[in-house]
Amino acid sequence: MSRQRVVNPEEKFPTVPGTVFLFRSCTGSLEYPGTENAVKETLASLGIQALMDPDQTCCSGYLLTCSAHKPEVSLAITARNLSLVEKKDLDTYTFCNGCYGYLSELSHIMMHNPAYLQMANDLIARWGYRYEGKTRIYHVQEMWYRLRETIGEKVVRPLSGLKVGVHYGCHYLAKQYGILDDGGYPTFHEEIVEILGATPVFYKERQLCCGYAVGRGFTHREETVQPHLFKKLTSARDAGVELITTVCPGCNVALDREQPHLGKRYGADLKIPVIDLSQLIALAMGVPPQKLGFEANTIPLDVVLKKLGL
Amino acid sequence: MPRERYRDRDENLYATVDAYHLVENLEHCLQCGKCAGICPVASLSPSYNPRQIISDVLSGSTSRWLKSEEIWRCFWCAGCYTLCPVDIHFPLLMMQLRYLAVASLHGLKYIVPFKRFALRAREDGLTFAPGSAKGRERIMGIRGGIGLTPWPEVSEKAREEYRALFDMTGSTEYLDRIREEEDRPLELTYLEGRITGV
Amino acid sequence: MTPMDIAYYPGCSLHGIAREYGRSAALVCRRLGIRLVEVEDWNCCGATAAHSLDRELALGLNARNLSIVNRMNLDRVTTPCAGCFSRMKGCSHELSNSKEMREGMEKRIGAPLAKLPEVSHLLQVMTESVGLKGLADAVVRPLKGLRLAAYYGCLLTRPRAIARFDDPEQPTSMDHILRAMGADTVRWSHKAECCGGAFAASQTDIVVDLGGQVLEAARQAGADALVVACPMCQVNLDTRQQAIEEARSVRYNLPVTYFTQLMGMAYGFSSRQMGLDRMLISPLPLLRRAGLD
Amino acid sequence: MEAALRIAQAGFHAVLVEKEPELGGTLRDLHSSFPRWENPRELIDHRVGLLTKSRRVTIRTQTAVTSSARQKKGFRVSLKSLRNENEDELDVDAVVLTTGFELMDVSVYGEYGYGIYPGVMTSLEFEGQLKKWAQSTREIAADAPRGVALIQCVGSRDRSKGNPYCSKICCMYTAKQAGLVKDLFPDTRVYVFYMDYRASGKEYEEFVRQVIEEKHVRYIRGRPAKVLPEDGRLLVRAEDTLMGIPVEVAVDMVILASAIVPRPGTRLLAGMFGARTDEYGFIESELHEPVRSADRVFFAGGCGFAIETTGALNQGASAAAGVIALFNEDR
Amino acid sequence: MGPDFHTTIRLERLESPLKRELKDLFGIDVDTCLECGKCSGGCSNGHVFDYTPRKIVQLVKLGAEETLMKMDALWICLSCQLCLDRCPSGIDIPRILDYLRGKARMKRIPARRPAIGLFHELMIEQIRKTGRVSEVGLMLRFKAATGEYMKDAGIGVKLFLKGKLNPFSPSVKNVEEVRRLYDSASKRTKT
Repeated sequence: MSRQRVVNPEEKFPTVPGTVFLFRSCTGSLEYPGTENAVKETLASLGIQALMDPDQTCCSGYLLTCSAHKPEVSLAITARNLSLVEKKDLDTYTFCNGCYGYLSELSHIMMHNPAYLQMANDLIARWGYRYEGKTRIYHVQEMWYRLRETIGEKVVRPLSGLKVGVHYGCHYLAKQYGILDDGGYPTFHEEIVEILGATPVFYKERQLCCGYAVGRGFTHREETVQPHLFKKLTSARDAGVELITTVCPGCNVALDREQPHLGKRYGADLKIPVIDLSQLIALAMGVPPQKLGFEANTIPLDVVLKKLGL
Repeated sequence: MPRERYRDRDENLYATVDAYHLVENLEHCLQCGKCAGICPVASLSPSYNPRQIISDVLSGSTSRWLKSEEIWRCFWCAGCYTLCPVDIHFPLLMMQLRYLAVASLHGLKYIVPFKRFALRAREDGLTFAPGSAKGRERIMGIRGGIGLTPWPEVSEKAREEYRALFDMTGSTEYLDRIREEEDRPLELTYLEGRITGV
Repeated sequence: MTPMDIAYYPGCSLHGIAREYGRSAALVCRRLGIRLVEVEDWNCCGATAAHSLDRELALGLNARNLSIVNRMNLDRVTTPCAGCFSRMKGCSHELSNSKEMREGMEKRIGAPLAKLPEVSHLLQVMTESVGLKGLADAVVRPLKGLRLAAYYGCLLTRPRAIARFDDPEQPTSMDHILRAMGADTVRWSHKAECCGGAFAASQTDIVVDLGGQVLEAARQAGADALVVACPMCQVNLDTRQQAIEEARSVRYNLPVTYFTQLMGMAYGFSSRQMGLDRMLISPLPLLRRAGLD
Repeated sequence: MEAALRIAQAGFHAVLVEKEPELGGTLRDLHSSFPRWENPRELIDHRVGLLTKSRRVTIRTQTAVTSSARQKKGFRVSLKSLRNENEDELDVDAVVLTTGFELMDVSVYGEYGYGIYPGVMTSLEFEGQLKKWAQSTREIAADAPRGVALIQCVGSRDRSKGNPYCSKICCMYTAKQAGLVKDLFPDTRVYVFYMDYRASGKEYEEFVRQVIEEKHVRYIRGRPAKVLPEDGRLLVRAEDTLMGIPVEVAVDMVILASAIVPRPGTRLLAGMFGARTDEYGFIESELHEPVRSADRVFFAGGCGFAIETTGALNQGASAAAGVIALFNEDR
Repeated sequence: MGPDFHTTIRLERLESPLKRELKDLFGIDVDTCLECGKCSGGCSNGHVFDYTPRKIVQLVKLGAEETLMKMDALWICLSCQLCLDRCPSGIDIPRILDYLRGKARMKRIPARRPAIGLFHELMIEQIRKTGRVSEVGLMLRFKAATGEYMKDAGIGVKLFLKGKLNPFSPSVKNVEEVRRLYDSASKRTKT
């Protein structure tokens, strides 16, 4: 094997950057704006400055994977967005597995297929953009794990007794090389959860996909998506999970929004709140819940917050 | 129906499918079935089977997957890719299979729902921005409440260029050409796994 | 030649749709000094239906026939129908292999089955009892100029463990006989493939598919006619040929005759005697061209 | 051992250097052998008996080779006792390298949960378990598993996380282990997940068929994708590729037929004697010289590639033959 | 409420007596299957089977009895014996299917191909009545039951003109002997 699959965070981040480019996620900024804010708050309190750019657009990966358009446009858009970051000479930090997956996949394609890079650059040249592949693409969760000690020290509101089931989301682990943990059996989220004082729960289907399934929720909701989610969520419920964390607002949509419907269809009472890992961290680091936009959730967090005395 | 003949099969099918050269190592497939074992869709509808689809592409047979309902079930969770012992990037194959299906007007009904999103995104530079004023207000309410700009800052420049890229790469045209009424019927074409009553 | 007596089990279709087969067989055998003694009051072998739905019944039906042969003190029974042959021989095979099965069956039909007559198909009698030389010697009008495809079908030679006759994949006995008659036989691929006869009436699409493959293979091998040793095959390929031609939009016009009929022609019988005028796809033009009628 | 024995039998002197306190290598850990269900112990005892009797063989256990210098004919080898750090030197005319193989660390296969779920073990650990079961009499019924799944090709034929090569012997020892479980606990359900079973050897195919047909081990064609805990047991998820359907089976033990890899020490040792090793660290043979890797350097057994007992014996013997021929030339 | 979707097959729950029955009754051991697929490659009708012979043997191994009794292949198998004759392990697949058909019939599981099932039934019924089969009688009854009078009428006429149709084929005199076989053989299968 030429390429290393799993790298430890210290290898990956020999030094912690002072400033990062924060790549806006449509879902994370519209469906669950709390995510965006939680990430900003956490980065700030870790002393990392987060830059965003109004010129950045959607990564357009979602539309690609549900065949709503062809790769050309996504390649061009990726090149355009990343070239913005390269102008600033920063690395790209996403807070959505989707953005992470698509950006790294598409940039990988361009880096390994000069023709595509050429095509993309030709398209965006007219506005003076040029993508060279300098900016590296990270997911903020990698930074959380890199700085887990610091986060541990900054925990002012330990989440003692809270039973948390994590959800990794496929599109981080599916990037097979240079990631923080083995796609076969990842555990680094659980470690973070433990650092926050909560109790991680290894529920049976913890590695099952979220069922957001690039839009199958619109096309195959009855046949596959709902049964699939039912399988996953009941296994979490049966294991006593009180709260599910994700690192992808897309996963959040699927796991959170669908629960009432599953309840109706299967007569099961599923009321497991689903939030972003960043929101959980922010919470433990003392960010007031009002700043984390939980009102965007379908399944309210009241129970959890009460349990934490908030 | 006549027996499937190898000589009737398309030797170059794999090349045709992988038009974008995104899955260069399909021939490495060992037919080990690890993909189907992890596949969440296969576990629910066994007639969907990545291994089967790969072998059909390699053996040059379009007969089963092209008109099949199955290829539209993939979740794109990439579990197959994560576990594949030879790193076959099946999702990227699936993407291209769907393009061929669409080219032969199969499965349009599975794209139409996203046409709306795509055209909206083309305007906003953002996907999933609700069209309705009410939806937008709700979001602005929440964002404002937690100290974010009421609406994600997407500059006019960004939106124009995003739109321009849509048009220049032919995406807009591609979307216009997708009309539900032209959709051709699909069927579950993989007999494998239809085990009943066990 | 000293006449040899062999119990003869015609099978149902030889009283109906395949009478010419029976008649030609009888005439040819008499010419060869074989006396076919019809099994008294025989019953149907049960065909595909019986063994498909009720195994014991299938065994019983054949056991009865075999016991009758015993009663006639004949040690050998022959049948011109591949289907009956396979059922009968299969039954005797099972009875002789399982004691309790045999005893149960003896109770049921009230007759001893310890010693069973040898079951052989008419082809077998010709090749093994008379011998090719004997067959050739009786020829008075060699079938010069006929290019024939000998079609054995599935049940004549299969399964090898039971049929114990000829090669299951590349049978040759009929080819030898026909060559002994002076005809020319083609090498072809579908000698022993299935024509779908079992579903001749109930599932015609399958018959058209499988029968079509057989006819196509025969045509490609350049045969003028098919020669069969089973009423099911004959009826199937003869009566369904039109449907097959429509389905494949190919004109085959391949007569399907019984091997005994052509032997009869070689032995100087008339085409009427051999009932060759009774086939749907008439072989007569072909015979005339070859100056045989 | 084989090589030393044959060389001694031919009238030459052999020094047998073994790192471990006992001779026998991996064979010592095995409970039974294929294709004849023999007890490997007997083979070892037989050979060791002959070796200790022989006046021409010096056995140096718990001893390591620290360095070696090539001389005109042969080597000057420095040895070090692992018992008491004592060092000494030794002049030899030829060497036979027999460092054996080891199993790949399969914890990279998170999906199989090795090192995470106690029920998951490697085939070698399982041999130990089988020994334990076979020796203990009554109480085994207590820890008799209800179901056992054996997974072939873990780390073999895997360019992604493992090795591209086929480890050659796993098919056979997996069948052996499956059969042994059935012998011990006839009621236990035993499943073998395979891609192919490669039984090319005298009596090998018959051996596997016997395990399937007479011992009733269920062979399922498909490489498992995941092992999950399920109410105290292990759930194996796979596809039955012959039916094209995903299947699951709950078992109590999962045995991973880990890939055969060279011992890390092999490359080092080979280097000392100027022997070449391949990209994986197995000893490379010279052209047309299946058991010779350099002038006066021979090798036998698992250090060359995965090999079964009989094969190792053959190589040992032919290495000995090479050495003997060489010595006769030297005279 | 339980899930209403396909749940993955659990091997350990899939045991059925079928495997044992086949071994005890006919000495057929499906474990000897080498999974080579020779049976299916040559199968006369395999290209229209929902489960090819190889898969049928697999299903027996799995113990998926219900699937076997409901499958299409059970009825469109021609019993041409090709698979058996070619099987390197001599597995009598036609016999397995015969057995399953009988079992399905006992369990009143309707034939996936009603026409074929019906034809078989009519045939053995006629044998019960007369001891023999008369094509004419059988075909008439079959047409009456399926209502497809016109189907094959043309062929019928042709055959009649050729004098191939014999409405009065003789029946077994001692037909009682034959009937007794039915009673004793198949009380269980009386319908």
